[in-house]
Amino acid sequence: MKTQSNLEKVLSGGHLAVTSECGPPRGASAQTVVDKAKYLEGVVDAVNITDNQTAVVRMSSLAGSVLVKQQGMNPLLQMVTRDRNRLAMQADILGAYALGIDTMLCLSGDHTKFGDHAMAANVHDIDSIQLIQMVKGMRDEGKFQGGAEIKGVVPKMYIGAAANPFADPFELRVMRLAKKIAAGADFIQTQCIFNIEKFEKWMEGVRKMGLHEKCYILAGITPMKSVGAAKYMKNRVPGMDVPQELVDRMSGVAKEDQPAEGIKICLETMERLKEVEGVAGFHIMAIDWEEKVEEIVKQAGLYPRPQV
Amino acid sequence: MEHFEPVIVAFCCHYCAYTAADMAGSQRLVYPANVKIIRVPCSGKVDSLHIAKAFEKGADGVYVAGCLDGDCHFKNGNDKAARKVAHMRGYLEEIGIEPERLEMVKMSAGMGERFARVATEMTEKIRKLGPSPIKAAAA
Amino acid sequence: MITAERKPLDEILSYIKPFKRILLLGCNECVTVCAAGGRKEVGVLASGIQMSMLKNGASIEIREHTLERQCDPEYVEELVPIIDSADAVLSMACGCGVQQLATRFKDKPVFPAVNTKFMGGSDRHGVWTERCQGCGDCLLGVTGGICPIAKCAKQLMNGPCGGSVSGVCEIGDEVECAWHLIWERLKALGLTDQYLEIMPAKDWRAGGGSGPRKIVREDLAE
Amino acid sequence: MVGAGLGGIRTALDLAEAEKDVVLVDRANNIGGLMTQLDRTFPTNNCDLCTLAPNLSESNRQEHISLMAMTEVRGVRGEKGNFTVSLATRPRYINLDKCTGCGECLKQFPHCVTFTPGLDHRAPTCMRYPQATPYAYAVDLSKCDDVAALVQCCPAGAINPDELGSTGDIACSSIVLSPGASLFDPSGLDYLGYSDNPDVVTSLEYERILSASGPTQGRLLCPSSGKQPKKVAWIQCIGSRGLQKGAAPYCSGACCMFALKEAMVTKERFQEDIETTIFYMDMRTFGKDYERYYQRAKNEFGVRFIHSRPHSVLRAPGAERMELGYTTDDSSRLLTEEFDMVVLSTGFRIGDEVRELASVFDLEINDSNFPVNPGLNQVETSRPGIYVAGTFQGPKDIPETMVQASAAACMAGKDVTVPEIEREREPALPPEKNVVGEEPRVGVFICDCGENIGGVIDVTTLVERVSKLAGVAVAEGVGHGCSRESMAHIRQTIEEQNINRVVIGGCSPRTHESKFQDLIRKAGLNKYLLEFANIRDQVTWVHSHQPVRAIDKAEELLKMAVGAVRKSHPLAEHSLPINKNVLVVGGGVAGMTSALEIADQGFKVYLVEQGVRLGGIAAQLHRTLEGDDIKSFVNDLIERTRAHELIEVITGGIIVDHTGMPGMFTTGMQVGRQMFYRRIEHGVTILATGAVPNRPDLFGLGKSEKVVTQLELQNLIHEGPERVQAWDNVVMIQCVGSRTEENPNCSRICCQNAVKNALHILEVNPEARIFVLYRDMRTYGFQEEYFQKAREKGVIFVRYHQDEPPRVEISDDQVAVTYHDIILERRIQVNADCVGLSTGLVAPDDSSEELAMIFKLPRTHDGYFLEDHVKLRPVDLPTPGFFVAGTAHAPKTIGESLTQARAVASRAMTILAREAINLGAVTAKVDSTRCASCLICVRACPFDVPFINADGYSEIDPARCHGCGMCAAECPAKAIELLQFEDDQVLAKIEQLFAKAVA
Repeated sequence: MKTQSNLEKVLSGGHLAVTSECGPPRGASAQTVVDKAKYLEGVVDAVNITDNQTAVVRMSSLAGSVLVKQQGMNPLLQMVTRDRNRLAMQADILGAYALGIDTMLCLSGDHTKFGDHAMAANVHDIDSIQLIQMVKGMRDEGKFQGGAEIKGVVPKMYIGAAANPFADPFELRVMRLAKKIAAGADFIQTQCIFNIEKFEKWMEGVRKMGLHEKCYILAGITPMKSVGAAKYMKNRVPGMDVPQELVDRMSGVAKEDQPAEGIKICLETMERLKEVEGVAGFHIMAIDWEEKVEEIVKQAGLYPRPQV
Repeated sequence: MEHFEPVIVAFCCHYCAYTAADMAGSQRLVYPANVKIIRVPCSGKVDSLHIAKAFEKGADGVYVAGCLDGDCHFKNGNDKAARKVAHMRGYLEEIGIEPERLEMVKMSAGMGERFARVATEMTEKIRKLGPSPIKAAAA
Repeated sequence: MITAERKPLDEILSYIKPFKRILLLGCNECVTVCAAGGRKEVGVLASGIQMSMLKNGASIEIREHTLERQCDPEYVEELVPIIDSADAVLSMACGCGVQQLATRFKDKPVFPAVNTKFMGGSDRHGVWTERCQGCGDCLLGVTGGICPIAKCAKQLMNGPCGGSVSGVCEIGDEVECAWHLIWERLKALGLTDQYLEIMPAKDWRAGGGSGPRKIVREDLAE
Repeated sequence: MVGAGLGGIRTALDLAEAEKDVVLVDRANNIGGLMTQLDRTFPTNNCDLCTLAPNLSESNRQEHISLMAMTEVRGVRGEKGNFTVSLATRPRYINLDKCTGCGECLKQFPHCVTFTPGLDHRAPTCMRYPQATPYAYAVDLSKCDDVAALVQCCPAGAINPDELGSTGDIACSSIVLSPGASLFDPSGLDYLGYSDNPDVVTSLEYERILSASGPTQGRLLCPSSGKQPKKVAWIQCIGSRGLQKGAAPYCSGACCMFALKEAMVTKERFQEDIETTIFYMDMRTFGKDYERYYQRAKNEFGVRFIHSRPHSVLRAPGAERMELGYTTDDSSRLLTEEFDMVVLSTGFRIGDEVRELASVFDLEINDSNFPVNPGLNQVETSRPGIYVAGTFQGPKDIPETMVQASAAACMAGKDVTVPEIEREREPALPPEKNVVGEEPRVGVFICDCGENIGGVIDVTTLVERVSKLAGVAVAEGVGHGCSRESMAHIRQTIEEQNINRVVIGGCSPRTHESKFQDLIRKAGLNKYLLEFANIRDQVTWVHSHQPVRAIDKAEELLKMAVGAVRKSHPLAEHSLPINKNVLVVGGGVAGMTSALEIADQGFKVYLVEQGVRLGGIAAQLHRTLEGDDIKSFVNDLIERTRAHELIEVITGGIIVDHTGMPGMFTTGMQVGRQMFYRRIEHGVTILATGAVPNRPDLFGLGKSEKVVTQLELQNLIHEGPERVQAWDNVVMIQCVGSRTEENPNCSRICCQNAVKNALHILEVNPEARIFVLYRDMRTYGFQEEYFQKAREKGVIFVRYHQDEPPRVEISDDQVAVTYHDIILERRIQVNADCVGLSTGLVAPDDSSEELAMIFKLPRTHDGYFLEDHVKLRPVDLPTPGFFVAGTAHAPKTIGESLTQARAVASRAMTILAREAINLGAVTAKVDSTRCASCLICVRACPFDVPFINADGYSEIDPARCHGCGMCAAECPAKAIELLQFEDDQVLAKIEQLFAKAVA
């Protein structure tokens, strides 16, 4: 075992892992975090705490993670390279580990253009792959990125990275995963999967390079609340691939039945993905619909979560 | 100003608009005397600087008149002129001069009637707008 | 070359408000090439300033002049005979030129009339795009001749983010995904293996991270 | 030159520019012919006259052309080289020297005054020499009941009711006839209802309805209801192809394109609001790129095509729409469809007046009253020294008219053998005074133009006001400034008062600038020290209701002109000395003919042929459709070319490089097997590089000796008649490798080739059954009569669709052709003894591509050289000094190639006759000390003229600059000035306009 991370234990134990996420509030209320996290208690193996998601200012992911940790749950600290330079990020990693956080996800982050501070500088001192490298260097070599040695306790982070099989150029997507793994990613959370065929095609490439044996791949899942949400994801979110059939299927049912249909689609997707070699678990992103995660996990037969 | 007679400069291309003006003449089409023509070989020859200077010196209105779309004798001078006019309208607004005081119009050589109509409409429009802010301040 | 764009007229006017006589100074280098600060723009701006003054019943004396290059001291020296005919200088050169003037004429107020934008080139008539950020440590040799620092909105050095769709960057359809271009180019050149190499975190010191940069050619510098 | 339509003008101008004197005679009041009535012309759908106008050299025109309008030919005596022609001129009752075209008489006596400066909304004004030539009215005294009042109304005193007209003889060396054809009158065809149904119009009438200056001011309205039609039908071949009562036997050649253009322009303007349908027999879009035009009409514009000849156009009493009855190929059922307007595509006819003209000249005419030409030279007639061009020679469209007009000029010019009588030239121009550095002394001369100006403003007051302006030395009123007396006075004033800048306050510089430029030049001033203030067209004509404001505006315009002229400076017109040698590339019939025509006029010609033999494709041909013997013709041509002392034939020569400017080119070539490099200096380049027979891999070509091309078939007929005699069945397939997706154009020659070979086969073997499988039979002009003859002789013509082509199956020595018979609606198989494929011509891809690169000439998408203007300058290439002849331009017959070769010779003569080329002075000029080499001018120029030179600065070649000034307007360094329109001149106008009145 590289770390003390619960997620690592679940994955290395051969279980299908389940993670989900919790977006911190746009205010300083600890209770909001706690309330949201409660929905996920006992349902997932780790809770992603997003880092100024979509470039909108929120409570810091480090603080959010600590609040979740205080609830006895396993936070998964997200960190984007957009907002801080390598000094700040390393400082936060040390702090996070000191506060009991042992799992993180390394991202480059959405461009500030999309957020509430479009005028802010995009720092990008390093990119996500370099962040992975940096976290791994801290953990495995006990060194800061600048080369100096870490004094005393070394942060042993279980390192995650993101992958989007649906972005272009498609042929580069497997190679980019390989690069992330080479940089030190232990597990991967993918972009929401709606186009299963394309995902399977990507996994084929992943298996061809043997990447599924070098790291754990958690398939991203998002239940659609309504046909509007489906259309929004299809047309507005860059790098999201929602096939027209799904939009049609959603619009084919009455408005009040759409949430149920969304969950149904989500479960069907999970069933199919379980069959895909190399899928090591699920990352359920129920945006503003955290209360449904439990139902999904249960109906997907992934409950109860293993105690490791 | 009790009786305001605007002064309007019309940059007219030789091949179409200037010829249309001659046509208006030979058909004795009446239009206001406020419009003064400066002949250029092509509307694409009109320089942003010439437009600026016309306003600076006291023009109440300026228009550039070129050939109809696709009919420029020099291929695309009228399109270039239209872009320049659009650009200069933005600049006039920045300065604090109503952009409507500057126009791009297109006509063929035979459109004497259109020439007269444009001259009349432009004069009426500028008359309603009143003297250019530059002239107004000097008065 | 360096590109620039004229500042809003109001900002320019706010700088020169206290002065009666202005030297409006163009530059015949980059800013001429990008149609921001050559003789023509000097004339158009002078006219615009004058109009702004006349509109308020005032007027201003503007002397128009254009130097071959404002960023070199010898050219700037040309101004010595005329500099005192003006109370202030309004420069249409890039920041380099403005600073050269300020350095040479210590007691003369100098103001910029343009915003210096970026190092780039023209794509076509009337369109200029950014090509280089002067990072001081050129990595074009391994990115197929396309710069991810200048052309990727996130300056990613190891490939496209998840927002790249059909060759277009997530920030908008006007912007091409730099990494898409790099990848296509590497493929065309048969250099796709290069992509798999992880590019390590960049040393930004060469790019100005440690203060103003300087080049000294010891064989030339006295 | 009899007939001053477009073709006649071209002939006259060509001759005048070649320093030959021309008497241009026309029956009409003004010149221009039919084209002035057209709205727009195909294939550009633009009005194109203004493209032609700037190329006319005014001085040559004045010096060499005497125009006699309203004049008819009464008789002709003598022979080639020495004719005497009797002319009769009707009285105009207007003195041309005095008439200013003011229009007062028209206003007061509209019924008896005629003046039609082109009916079109653009043609009159685009015809800049000037709006109408002569720019004068004519009076019809028979309609006038108060002659005295009419005479009184003319402010210029130009009306003279006592004029008697005149008759007289002129001597000339040669005569060119281009009186034009008329259009068929469909009134007699009851079933079309033309005479009693107002919504049935001819194509020319439809053109007038579309035109902005037409009866409806350009609004497309049904004559009956005044409503915009929703459905318009065109019916083709009205009065042509022997299809109706009284119809001519020939094809009129231009109507298919005319209808296409009208339908397209209609669709362009009204799009979905209107439906256009063309009923046709064969779409004959055989001209250069015409097939693509047809495809555009069909595919892009949605024009509907129905292969049918409607049998009736009826309107039930009270019905809003007309009912058109027709049948289609695939059904024998009678169909009817409703239309709002029906346009009859009426063809060309020789009118009675023109037929009389032919008899006056004692020309032999054919059954259709067109002059007979004795051999392959289309512009020759039965009478030596008399030439024809245009639709009088045969039905044709504008480009072919222009080609023939130039060819006729070539022939006519050669006959001018009489040593030129020393012209009473005006005394040589005085040297130009050096005005640089002198204080401007401006002379302002203000016309009253009779009442035109003087009737609205007081010229004396204006003169007084203007005389106070800075720099004005003299200001005077000059009455009619352009009258002889006033011109003399102005000249004298300039000389005596030491005037160094001139302002004319009068009419439009568009019409009068060159006249006054010449005047001040004669007074010793540079032409460009002149400004015009157009106080007539822009002031008195349009502000007559506000005389006070009018005089103020006139003063302002004069102030602006004075301000600008003070900044003017002498400009040099660019001119280049001309090297009088000619390079002809290509030794086929076109190249040899051009070479001979030019060499016969005394110029050295280098004829470069890349192969080893002269003769081109024609050397493989035997006879023309009309029966002329090509073999002996070509042999004779080769012999004469080889023997000519001024022609140097270079065979085995491959052009490798080329530099220079028009009038002084240098071309390098490698010659012979040794590839010896040789350089030739020349002033004119003629491309006659030809086309090559196409050999597509279709219908089993090359797989059986029974499947041959038409070219091979022709050889078989002439060289192996015994084989032909054994044939039972012959199948010909048209459009093989032409009109396809890969090669969309029509090869033009194949239909008549098939007809020719079919007739020749029948001569040898009258029993042979011949099937011609075709898509559209394009036997245009008189070829139609041979098509008719072939049908009469039993040749079976079967139409096939492009998407259902015939099939050729080869087994052992059997060849079977299967085709779908549209009318019988079944498949038919023929065992053919010979299959003749009409494979047409294609551009020689590699060599023409290379030449295009070396000479920097554009080509069409299918590789033919692209002329400067497809309509009006069909043999001039875009680079001045370059011309194209023969099939290098597009596929064509031998006769047509020869005509083009002569046209090229004529165009070349216009350059060779001069000592230098004048390029004018209005060009852009770069100040290299200011240039930032930014490339903005390079990118802005619509003609790709500026370039960054070896010194690193922009350079603009005045010889190529068109003078638009776009570069000057965009130059960010203010390094470019457009001469005569310089910034300080424009700014001076602005300054002066707003300058406070002098206290």
